[in-house]
Amino acid sequence: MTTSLEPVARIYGEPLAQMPVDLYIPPDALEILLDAFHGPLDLLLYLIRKQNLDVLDIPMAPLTRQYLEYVEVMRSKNLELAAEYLVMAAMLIEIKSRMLLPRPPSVTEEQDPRAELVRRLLEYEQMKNAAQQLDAMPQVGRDVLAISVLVERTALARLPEVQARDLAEAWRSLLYRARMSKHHRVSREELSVREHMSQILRRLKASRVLEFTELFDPSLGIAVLVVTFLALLELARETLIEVTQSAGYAPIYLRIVHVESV
Amino acid sequence: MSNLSETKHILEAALLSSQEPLSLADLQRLFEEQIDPATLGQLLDELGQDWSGRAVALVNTASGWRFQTRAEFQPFVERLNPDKRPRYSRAVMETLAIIAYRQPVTRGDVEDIRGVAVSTQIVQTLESRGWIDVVGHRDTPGRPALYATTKAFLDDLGLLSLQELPPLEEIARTLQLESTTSQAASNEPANEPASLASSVG
Amino acid sequence: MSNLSETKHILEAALLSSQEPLSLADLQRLFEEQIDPATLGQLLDELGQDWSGRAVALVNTASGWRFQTRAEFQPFVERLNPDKRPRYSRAVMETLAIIAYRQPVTRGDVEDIRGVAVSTQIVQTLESRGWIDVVGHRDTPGRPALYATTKAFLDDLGLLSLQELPPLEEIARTLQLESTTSQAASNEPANEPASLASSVG
Repeated sequence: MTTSLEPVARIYGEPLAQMPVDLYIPPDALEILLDAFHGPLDLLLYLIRKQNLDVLDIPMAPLTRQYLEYVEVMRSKNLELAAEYLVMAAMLIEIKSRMLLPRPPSVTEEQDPRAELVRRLLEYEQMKNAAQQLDAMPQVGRDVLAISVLVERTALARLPEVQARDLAEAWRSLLYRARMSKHHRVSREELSVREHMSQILRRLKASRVLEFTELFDPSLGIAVLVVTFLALLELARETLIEVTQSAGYAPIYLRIVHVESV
Repeated sequence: MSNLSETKHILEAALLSSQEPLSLADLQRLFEEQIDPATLGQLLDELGQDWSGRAVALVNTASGWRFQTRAEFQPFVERLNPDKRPRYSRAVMETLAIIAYRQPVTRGDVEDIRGVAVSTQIVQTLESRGWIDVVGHRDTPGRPALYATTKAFLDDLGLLSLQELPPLEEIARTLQLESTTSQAASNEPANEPASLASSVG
Repeated sequence: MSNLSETKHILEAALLSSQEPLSLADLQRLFEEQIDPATLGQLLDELGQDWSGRAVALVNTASGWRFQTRAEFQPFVERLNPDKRPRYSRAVMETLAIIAYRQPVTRGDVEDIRGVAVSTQIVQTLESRGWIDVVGHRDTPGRPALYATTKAFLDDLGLLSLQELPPLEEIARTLQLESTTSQAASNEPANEPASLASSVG
């Protein structure tokens, strides 16, 4: 049985007996932490900010070392490591090695091997901060509520609206279907008769019996008198009403046929 | 509670933002400190008064307090949301047209003209709308009810009398213009609804 | 319009009862008679002032005007309804920020900036909230969808336009520091974090 501690990780082949001090994470919290970092850029920013480093003048060697230590810890814990972390590791090592090469004195910013990394870090940091600011803004549904009070509607459901021309249209389609166009003639007068037929029936329903003269109101004019009379005849012809007279010149009575059985 | 008017504003916001009516117990829960029920009642009264004369009102329903628009506001809302008004089916419209133009008629008459059965539901739709009613019974077997249109029908259609309905001759004429087969229709079969027309004039 | 204060009450009721913000055109439609836009604007201003100092405020967003509770009122609501709406994860908010500030962008663009894959779920979360949508496709292999933020996003954040988003932190710092960077970079000292930290002055 070996007394040596199981190394937490191996870095460049060297066993790492301990977690990096500044990276110490309780083992059971690792998964949470991995979740807390949103990718290699986020982790790098964390390392840079934690040590108060200047993003624009990144010390590549220690940063790379720490980054790799961290990645090794994650791997040793068999955490599923996103491929992006390894790609970033390779990029850091590459930058670091290029930094070691002697450079001409007239080096420009563009030729700094770190330039692309810096650009990406800054852009990511900018968006990360923007996300925090957005998150701090009041959101409808989370921090503020949209007001929408109940609209009181009348108890009656909305009923269909019908216009006179809709009726004409309905009739028209009936005519068309029945091919009644040739022989069916309905005049205004006729309609007026039918209207008065309804009126007489309605009055008889209310009063059961009417005296003939009660039906006529001379003040409405001769046309109405005539139409009422025609309506009366039509009702009698259709046996909708009974017209009775006990003797000549006696009052004429009108009643609905068999109203008592209704 | 430091400030009664602030408390009133909280109550107002809670009632305005809630989807459901809020009971007095609900309203109590808004505040960390216990609020005296008498004070709460008084504040709700005041709030109701603040809103009097406006198009939204604070009302006390069975399940609690809530804000709602007043009934008078409905026409404005409907102008804002012109959702399609419901329509009557063709069967209902044809039945209504037949009753309007041929009244008084029985359901059987309507069926003769339409050529199909007229369901009780169709008649009920028009009766419950108050547009038709039974004005008598025809003295034939079964004593069928005679239907006619009502005054409410004329009122709702904005008509003074049935004579203001579109004249049927015009309808027939427009149809004739369309129908190239009108001559063929002249030798009409016996079971045609036209037989009904012959009873008039 | 018989009465301006009545008109204001109608506007108020419409804005309080509407599910969505109402544009000036919507508000115009409330009234049968044409309402002068200047008058409408003035009434909305007055309405906003009537509501100042209360727990509900009238706000003007990208799609129009709406009433909403003030953020200070939220603790009271949460006492009433303890189940509060969860915050979006950082991944969702970062994706949203990138789309908001860099739109229109593809998912690949977002991934480039964030340095990690952006899951379909993240995009769906924002789409189903109605905050982003596809506004086109980039003419590159695979024709990836281009995302942009919607009006509903602005509405829900109480913004009139994207210009009202919080300004991005100045990148200018980069340029300013670049000269010092190049000097420092040329003679990179020993790889000690401490000494490097000291270079940040």
